[in-house]
Amino acid sequence: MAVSKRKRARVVRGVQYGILVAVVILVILFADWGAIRDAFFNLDAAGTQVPQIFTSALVNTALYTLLGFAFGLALGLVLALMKLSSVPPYRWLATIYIEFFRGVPALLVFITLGFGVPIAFQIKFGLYTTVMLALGLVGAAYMAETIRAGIQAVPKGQLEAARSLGMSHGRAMITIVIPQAFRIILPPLTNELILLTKDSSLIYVLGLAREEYDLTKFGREGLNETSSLTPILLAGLCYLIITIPLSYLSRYLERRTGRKKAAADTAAALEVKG
Amino acid sequence: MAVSKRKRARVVRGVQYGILVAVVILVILFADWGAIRDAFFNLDAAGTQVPQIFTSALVNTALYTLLGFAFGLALGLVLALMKLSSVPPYRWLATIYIEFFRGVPALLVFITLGFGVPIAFQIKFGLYTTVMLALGLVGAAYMAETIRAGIQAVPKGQLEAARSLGMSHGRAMITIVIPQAFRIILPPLTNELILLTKDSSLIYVLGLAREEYDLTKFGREGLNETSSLTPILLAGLCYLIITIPLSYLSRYLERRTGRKKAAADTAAALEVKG
Amino acid sequence: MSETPSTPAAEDPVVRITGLHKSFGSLQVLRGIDLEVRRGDVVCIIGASGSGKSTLLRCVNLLEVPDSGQIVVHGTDLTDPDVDIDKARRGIGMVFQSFNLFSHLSVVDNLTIAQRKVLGRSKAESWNIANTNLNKVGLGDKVHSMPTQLSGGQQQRAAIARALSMDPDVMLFDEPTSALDPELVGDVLGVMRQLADEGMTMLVVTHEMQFAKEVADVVLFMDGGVVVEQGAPAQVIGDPQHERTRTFLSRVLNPVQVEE
Amino acid sequence: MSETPSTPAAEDPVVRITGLHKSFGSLQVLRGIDLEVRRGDVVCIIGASGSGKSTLLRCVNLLEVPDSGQIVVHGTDLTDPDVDIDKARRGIGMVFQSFNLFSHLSVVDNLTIAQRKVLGRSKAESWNIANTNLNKVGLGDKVHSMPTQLSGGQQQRAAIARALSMDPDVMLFDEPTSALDPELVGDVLGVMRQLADEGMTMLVVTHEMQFAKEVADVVLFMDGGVVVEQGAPAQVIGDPQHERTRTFLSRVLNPVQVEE
Amino acid sequence: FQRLEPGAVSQPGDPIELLEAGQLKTCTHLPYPPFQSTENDEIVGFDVDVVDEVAKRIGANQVIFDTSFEGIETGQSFEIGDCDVAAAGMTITPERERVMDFSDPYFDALQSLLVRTGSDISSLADLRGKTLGVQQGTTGEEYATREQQKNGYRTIQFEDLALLQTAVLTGRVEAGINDNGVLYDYAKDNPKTTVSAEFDTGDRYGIAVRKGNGALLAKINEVLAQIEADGTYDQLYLKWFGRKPDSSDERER
Ligand SMILES: Nc1ncnc2c1ncn2[C@@H]1O[C@H](COP(=O)(O)OP(=O)(O)OP(=O)(O)O)[C@@H](O)[C@H]1O
Ligand SMILES: Nc1ncnc2c1ncn2[C@@H]1O[C@H](COP(=O)(O)OP(=O)(O)OP(=O)(O)O)[C@@H](O)[C@H]1O
Ligand SMILES: [Mg+2]
Ligand SMILES: [Mg+2]
Repeated sequence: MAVSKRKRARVVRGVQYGILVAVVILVILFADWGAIRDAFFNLDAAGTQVPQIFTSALVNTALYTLLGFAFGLALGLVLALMKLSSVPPYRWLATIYIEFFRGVPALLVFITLGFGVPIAFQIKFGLYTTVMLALGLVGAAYMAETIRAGIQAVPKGQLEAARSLGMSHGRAMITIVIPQAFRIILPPLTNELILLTKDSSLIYVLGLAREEYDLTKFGREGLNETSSLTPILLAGLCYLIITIPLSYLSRYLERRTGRKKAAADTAAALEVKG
Repeated sequence: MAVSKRKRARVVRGVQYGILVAVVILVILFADWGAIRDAFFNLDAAGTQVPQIFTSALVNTALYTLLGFAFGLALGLVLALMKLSSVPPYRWLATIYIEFFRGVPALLVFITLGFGVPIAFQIKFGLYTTVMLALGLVGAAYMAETIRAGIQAVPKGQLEAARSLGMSHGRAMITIVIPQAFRIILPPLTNELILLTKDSSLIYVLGLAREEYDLTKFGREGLNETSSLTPILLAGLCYLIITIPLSYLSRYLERRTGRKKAAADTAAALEVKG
Repeated sequence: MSETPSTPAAEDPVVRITGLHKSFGSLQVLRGIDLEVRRGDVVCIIGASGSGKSTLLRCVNLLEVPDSGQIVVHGTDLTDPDVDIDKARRGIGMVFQSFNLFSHLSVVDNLTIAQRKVLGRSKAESWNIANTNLNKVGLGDKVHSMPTQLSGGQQQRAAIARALSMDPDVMLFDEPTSALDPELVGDVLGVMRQLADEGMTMLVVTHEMQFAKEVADVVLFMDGGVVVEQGAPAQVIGDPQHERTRTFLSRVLNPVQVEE
Repeated sequence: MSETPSTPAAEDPVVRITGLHKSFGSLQVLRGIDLEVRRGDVVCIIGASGSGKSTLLRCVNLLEVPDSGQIVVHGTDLTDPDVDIDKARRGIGMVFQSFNLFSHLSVVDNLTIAQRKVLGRSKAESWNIANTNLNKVGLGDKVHSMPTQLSGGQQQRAAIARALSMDPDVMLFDEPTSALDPELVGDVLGVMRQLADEGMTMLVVTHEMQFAKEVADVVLFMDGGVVVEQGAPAQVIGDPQHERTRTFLSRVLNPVQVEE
Repeated sequence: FQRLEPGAVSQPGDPIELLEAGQLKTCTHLPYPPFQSTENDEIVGFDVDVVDEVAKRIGANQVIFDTSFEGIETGQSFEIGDCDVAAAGMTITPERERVMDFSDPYFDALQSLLVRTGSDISSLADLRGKTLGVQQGTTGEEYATREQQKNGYRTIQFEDLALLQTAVLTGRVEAGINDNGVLYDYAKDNPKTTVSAEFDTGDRYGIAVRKGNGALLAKINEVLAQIEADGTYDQLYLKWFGRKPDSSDERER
């Protein structure tokens, strides 16, 4: 297709580059670079943040996220099995749970869990427990659907083949279906870890001591202290340190799963020649 | 498979029901029902919220979300086309944008946009513009990937068939590929509308006048005034009024797309008999 | 659990189906099937798409549960609610159109896992048996390959070897070559022919008329959920008695001649 | 834009390919193809999977851009960088293995959209032509169906009708029946035979040896990106000269006989 | 969008320039009863009434804008042109004076401790090894941080007053520190909590304007003096705190 209408293609490309250059020039002229530098790249402000943002805030964000992820994964697995259960009340409960937590902002869940539940049940959780529960409850709703979809995505033929070899349903699930489901859900699960990392920015509503600050809280606090946006920008970059590698990992895993099929096709094509 | 081991199956099911009943009983005994009723189902507190929560807060949340969605969709389409562009700088810009906004919490984006950009560029947006930009910038990153995937999910053969009939690349995209891509992305786009609805709960950080309150801000205010969680619960239910129908719509659209393939298979099977 | 009667009398059929009915919702797929397969027989089932061939085969190892009728395999009545179906299935090997090798396990693990977990064989023993069967189907050099590294034809042969490793009394094949490129069909049919020659009892759903003609002892033509015609291949394929059989065969055997 | 020379001399070949090379990365798929197709000829291309048959066909309407060599169709050199390829493609009909009907358009819209948008025909005229061609392929009653409501065989016939509606000088078929159930193959081959009888120039990649034998004027056997053998069907299929051709044919024609 | 106009520097007596003619835009952070809170869908409170007096005398309507307290106290709300004045129960501090200009003090604030009823905590010293809730950006937080070393407690920071108060109620923190006015108001409605201590930290509330807006500032000071003199101030005080101010001399000190 590349051969056709060379000239027209050249013109089109020229116009595209033109627009790009025009936009860049406009931004350069329009923006107040001094103010931008002061606001976003204020070295003094950055100085007051480093190294705590790495040694404390980044670590806390990762820790909170992992706590929530672990609890959410466990609860999500239970919910997924409930949704696939043959007992209707379990399916109903799981469906209600999932619909509810997928439909309501995490912020409301955090407030309810941090302040409402202690009032209602007259119990008190430590911060880590609260964070684990709050992030986990939200994450579980997403992971439940992922896990369920993963189990159902294993071709029915795999279960049938296992059964036809004399395996019981339970054994076939454990030795054949769930290991394959796990590979299928690894990429979306990684994506849910990213979502939880971002949702962890909301735990400030639970109330935090200085050494418990996560990245967002730390950045906002820095904004107050320095009146510069640099701390917020730093916090944002710290999130990217976590989320971008995860997102590449997720895509890598996805590609690897996809490539297997391609490999099979190639092998089939080769056999003829060999 | 249902025939095998009837008795064992009956025992397993009995145990499952038993667990369910035990959990229900535990919850009944454990919870402080008076406090729960006061906290969650406080009619007085509800009374002070209704009808404004419906006539104002719910409407505002829907409005903010739609503003953000509209802007995000437009920007997302541009980004998707940039990512598919043959001009490398466009692809790079789109990739950087998408990676950044997918990796950073919406809260940070809102704070930056609400406080940072006005200072840096010495310009000020009205509330609606700010909300549209803030939600739209976040949503665009998600929608860009969805739209790009949708365009790429249209089988290559459709474009090739159109080209082989003598259509130009542009005409083939417009008459054949994009209409089909749109059907493919309708379900995930609906899901992104749900995500934006939930993200709109964060716009309170931009500062809101009373009549501009969204559901979350309204609920939190109610919590302050009534010292009851009922307003938060009410706000949560209002979100569900928006999100649950959308989520069913999304699944319906997805099923409809899926069913078409099934219909084709059936038709093929029938021809032989006829 | 009930007991499987041991070594049934030699003249007993390996598979005996009587009055088998099966519906999916309102769709009657099997409408009274009677069939006996004697030890060592190769029965080929042919018929148009949707005629119920796969459903019949799947009923024979209860992947589909019949609505009514009786299925006795090797002396065990599978439709008895108290039968241990997992145990009964061990005697019935099944080969699917889509191979269904366990995609997360290597070829040899595919062959040994059920031997070990279901029959309780030792690792060494199951490995030996797996090796023997892989050599038999010409895949002695693919022991450690993953299924995705095999061509469709190789996958299907591995699937046959997997079923054989459980020492089945009867093997069921559901269009084992339909998903293969034309040139890979031959290898799989070759393995099946060899199995038949060795005296395996086989029930084969197939579109390969040449194979049916040459290998089958009995050919069965199904249409609309009933067996329309049944007999030696020379008779059913060579000289069909029923109009429906003739139409089907002419379509399948001479696709080019069919007119608009 | 360059001009397409009008009405080339009658003795000119409709398609002339010289020294065609094509690689994908380091994989040389076509390694010097020369081919002439005369008006009204039916050329069948056979060969093993991966031998480059599809790539050759796709080069003929520039769905793949050749690395070197010349492709002249109906007097237009497609490899000339200044040629209006969209215009040249109108004269070349292509039928794909996977049908590729536009899935969001009804059958008649599939047939009329390019007529209207590319040839600028009126709605009425394009509709008339669509109807004529649908009747020709036996789908006169499916005008308003959506592609998903058709069987594979019907979809493929609609795709042929769609290509015909552009009044092509030559039709390319890439394994038009490989994706079909065996029983649906006949209808499509019937339509193709009829087209050949009407004098359409056709280039057909196929595994249907029966069709090649009966309908082709020339059969071409490809292997490893070159044409190994070429001639009348009786010669190439009936009495192949090359070892590679013989091996391929024996595998395809007698799958059962192939040994382990 | 509109381009930000930083706002000209003005002197006392210059004409008062408002962001929008006829509107006196007030930034505040809800809720902070009895200074500002929502009642029956209206924002009311002591601060609201005081600023209303100012608005009345410059012929404008007060329009209240609820924004984050950090936005107010860092001066950003002024910089981005959100409001003319900020009245948010805000204590005059040197840090804040660097980014905005304050009126004369209009209220004496004492810091106080909110605890659960029955708790034996009645001073910061009692909190050793325990947790003290503070509201982000308040003078209470500043005070608590200053006294932390000496008394050995942990401070937990909350985004707004309501969350701080609820945290005391649920036991998430042992005590919460904030200005006495708001905490008494809460304890009145929530008998499970009580105010157990007050500290005079010398805090004075002021109304803030954008740095350099001398014309508006002078007008505010003028109005504050007027309502002090004509008794309006005492009336408002009685209305919102249920008693007369202790003595005007003390406030002026
Ligand atoms: N699980 C199922 N649920 C509902 N209908 C089914 C199911 N399995 C099969 N059918 C239907 O039962 C009928 C017979 O199916 P079956 O697979 O037995 O046919 P077949 O003869 O094997 O055809 P083919 O040659 O296409 O494999 C078909 O109409 C099919 O759609
Ligand atoms: N777009 C592509 N990119 C990379 N490799 C390709 C591409 N298209 C085809 N190939 C490779 O080129 C070789 C020839 O492909 P081609 O499709 O022409 O073979 P074929 O003879 O049509 O085979 P088949 O009978 O399987 O259709 C194959 O090895 C194939 O994997
Ligand atoms: Mg079948
Ligand atoms: Mg091909």
